[in-house]
Amino acid sequence: MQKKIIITGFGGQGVILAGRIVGKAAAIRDKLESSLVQSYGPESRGGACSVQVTIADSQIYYPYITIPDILVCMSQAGYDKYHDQLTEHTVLIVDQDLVTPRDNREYFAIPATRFAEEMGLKMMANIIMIGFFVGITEAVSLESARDTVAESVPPKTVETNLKAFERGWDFAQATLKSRRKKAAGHIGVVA
Amino acid sequence: MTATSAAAAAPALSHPLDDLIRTDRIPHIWCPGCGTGTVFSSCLTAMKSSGIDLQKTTMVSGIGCSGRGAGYVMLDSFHTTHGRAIPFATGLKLGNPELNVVVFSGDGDLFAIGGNHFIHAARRNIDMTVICVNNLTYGMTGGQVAATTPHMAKTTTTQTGNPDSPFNLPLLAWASGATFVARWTMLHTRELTDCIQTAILKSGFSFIEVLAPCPTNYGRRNKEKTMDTLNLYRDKTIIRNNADPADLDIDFQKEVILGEFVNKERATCIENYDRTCRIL
Amino acid sequence: MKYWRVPFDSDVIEITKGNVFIIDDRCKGCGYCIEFCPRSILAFSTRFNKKGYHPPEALKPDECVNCHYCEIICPEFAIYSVEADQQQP
Amino acid sequence: MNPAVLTGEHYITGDEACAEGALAAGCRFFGGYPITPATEIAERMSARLPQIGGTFIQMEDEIAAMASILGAAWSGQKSMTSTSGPGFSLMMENIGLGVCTETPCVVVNVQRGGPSTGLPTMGAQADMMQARWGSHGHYEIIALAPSSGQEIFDQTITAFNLSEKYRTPVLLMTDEVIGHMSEKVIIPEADTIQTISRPKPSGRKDRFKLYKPGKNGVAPMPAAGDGYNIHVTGLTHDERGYPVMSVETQAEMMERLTRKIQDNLDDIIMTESHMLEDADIVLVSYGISARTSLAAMHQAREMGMKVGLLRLMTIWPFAEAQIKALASRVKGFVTVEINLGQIHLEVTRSAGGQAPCHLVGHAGGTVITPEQVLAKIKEVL
Repeated sequence: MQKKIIITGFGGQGVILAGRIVGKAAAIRDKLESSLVQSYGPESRGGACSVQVTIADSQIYYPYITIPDILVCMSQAGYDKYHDQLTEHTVLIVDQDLVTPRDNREYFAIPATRFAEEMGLKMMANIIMIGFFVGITEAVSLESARDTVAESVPPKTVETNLKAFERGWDFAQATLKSRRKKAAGHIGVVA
Repeated sequence: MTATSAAAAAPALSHPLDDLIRTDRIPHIWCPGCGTGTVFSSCLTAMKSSGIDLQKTTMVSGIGCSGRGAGYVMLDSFHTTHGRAIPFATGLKLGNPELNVVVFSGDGDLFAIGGNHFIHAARRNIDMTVICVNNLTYGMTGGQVAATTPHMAKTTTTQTGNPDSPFNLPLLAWASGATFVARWTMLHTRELTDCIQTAILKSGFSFIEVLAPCPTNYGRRNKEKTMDTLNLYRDKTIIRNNADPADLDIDFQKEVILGEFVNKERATCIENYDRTCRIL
Repeated sequence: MKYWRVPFDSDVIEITKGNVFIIDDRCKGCGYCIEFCPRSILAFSTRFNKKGYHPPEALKPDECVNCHYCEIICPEFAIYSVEADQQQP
Repeated sequence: MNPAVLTGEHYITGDEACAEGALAAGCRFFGGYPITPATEIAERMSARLPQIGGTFIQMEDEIAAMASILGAAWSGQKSMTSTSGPGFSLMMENIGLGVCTETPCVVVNVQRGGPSTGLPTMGAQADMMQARWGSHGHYEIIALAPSSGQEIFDQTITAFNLSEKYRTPVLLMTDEVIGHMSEKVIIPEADTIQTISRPKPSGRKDRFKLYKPGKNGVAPMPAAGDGYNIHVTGLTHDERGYPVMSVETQAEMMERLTRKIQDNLDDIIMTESHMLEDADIVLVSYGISARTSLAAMHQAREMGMKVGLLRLMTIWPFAEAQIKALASRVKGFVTVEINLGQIHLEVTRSAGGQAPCHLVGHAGGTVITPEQVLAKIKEVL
């Protein structure tokens, strides 16, 4: 088993932290192997930023990803960069207010940044996205992800971050439910 | 060997400092008339008289004539790379704060190639005593212009005169945050010894500049015989403790101010580190 | 003899006596001890040491006051004095 | 629990693993200077050292950082610094002093693209020859090259152990990729971690000779303040440590410095063999490129090609004997490294013309892909 995950965005969104939480949840809590490599420009804020997380049940030799199994995009630039590397099997997840996919392939969308703003802290968009990502892909287990969020954020913000995580997770459940209905022939709202 | 007193014609003469020097390496390499030996002797006397634990006392030198000091002292001693005596000594001191650390080196070593290290050690107030033998030139390499060479002085790399101006070392030390700053000449041996003792016993970064002749490579090119230099030290210096560091330029056409200029209290690097960083 | 300073009570203070010792082979003949001896009791000798220098000798040994200045100005650890009633250890 | 050893499973970067390895090895002094991509080592050490009775200092430059760790080593501490290319260049002067004065310490170089300022945030493996010969004069040096976060932790401990055992600076040559890569790192129980400390002298202090070799060719080492009145100099010196400017003393000193490494190659050189038994083509690689090579090797095996990997964990002294032994029975070597041919030259030299040697190299800034290695394997088989 090997899952190759790329999370992209711009600096300051917490993309690297999101990747670390996913990788750590897999490696430490789910007892799998995981490697994380990142790329970033010289700027601390605003530049393109991406993190590549490989999760596997055996030793990972080469930590870089050319064809992702899961691509999470929190910026249009990030989407554009990896667009050509998507296959029909790639699960695409986007922040719907920041990314407009260019083709008709299926994807999962969440207004993560908008939710975060509603919750009063824009910088929690990454945690909402992790909740959504875990709900959609089950790349790491729910408990592992939640516990890793709790230990990865400042102690005073654990509660609000866990709420953010739940918000993303719940939105994933709603999304999947409506997809199942749709697949079963019902008419519903696709988020 | 000759004793001038018949009563004391003992076969083995023993200098009072012989217990602190590696006698098997004496005579040392310093030229006849070089002032470094006197400053070195003064430093050893001060170490002894200060009453500090000599087993816990180390001397660190850089490269150059006075940099050889470390090689003659019968203590733990380190002869490092050019300019790096102070950062090496910083590691020694921080690695074992019980050590008394004396840096004994020259003006070229401490203030040209090692200038950056000097100002930072002073800024941090590392508890060490830095003794700079200032002979106004690079003696070991044959007398090139130094960061301390007077304007218009002749050296092998400024044969028509030094176009640049020298550092005022006490001013630099004061501005960098040294808690003890003094200047003497090697002729003012008693004052120098007392001063080194004060500096060794004082916690914090202490700096003593000692003017010393380099007859071979500086005096010779600047028409200054060895005894001329010492006469300048005697006739053209004035002792003014607590003088304004800005007034301490060395110009023997006028008068050169000697004395203890700064003696203040400030938390040392280790004290500040313990207080700031060792919070569990 | 040039004095740097003359104490006001120089007439009355008791002056110690000293013996000067010279370690010939350490000397490099700079002459500092000779030049700056406050009693001017030293002079270059005529003998050569191993390195070919003329070490100093005490011309007027009885006039040594054991001030140690020769000892502390000497860059070579080549000369020192001890109090006259003390024997060299 | 020993607070210096964070026993447990961690998901941390290679740089962080390096700091933890140093602390587990007993390092209690770090003198450093910030530089991408090594800064995280200094940051971690600055936070951790004062908690466990150690000392961190950010010096004014890398020259001072290197000098300070030598000083700290002679104060009796295990000491370390970390840097990248430009800082590594500045440290060369005092690495030489460390070699000459037989001072144990560890220098970590998290390599980035060069020359000069190069590619600060992007990896390379192009300082390998600088590690060997960067300081002036002829000398022996020990350099290790880890390939993963776990191995950075383990090899940092090994680096300290070798430096203490052989009284010499040891270089840990990582790179930006593994320095910044996060992986699972398992830190064992403190009492299961083997650490070596420099042997202390015994016997009469006045007869002690600072550089008189002991059993393994290495002299015991006192600290300043121990009462041995040692003299340590970067000048050519005799067994007492006294400078002696003579051809004979130079030869004796060089013999001593060289022998202690050359006579202990089996103890110092570590390699890892993958499928070498029947290999026609042997990949030779280290650091991040060894992982690329391992991926390529498995792909090649799946395609029926007999490819093996010799992973160099010790770079210097070079695994010459291992290469030589393989050279007589393989069809070729392919060295994989992020430079334009450095260790490749050593492989070529060691193979002694018995097998053709090829390079999959890169100018730096990114890793070599398994596909590139595979292409070369197909080309030469």
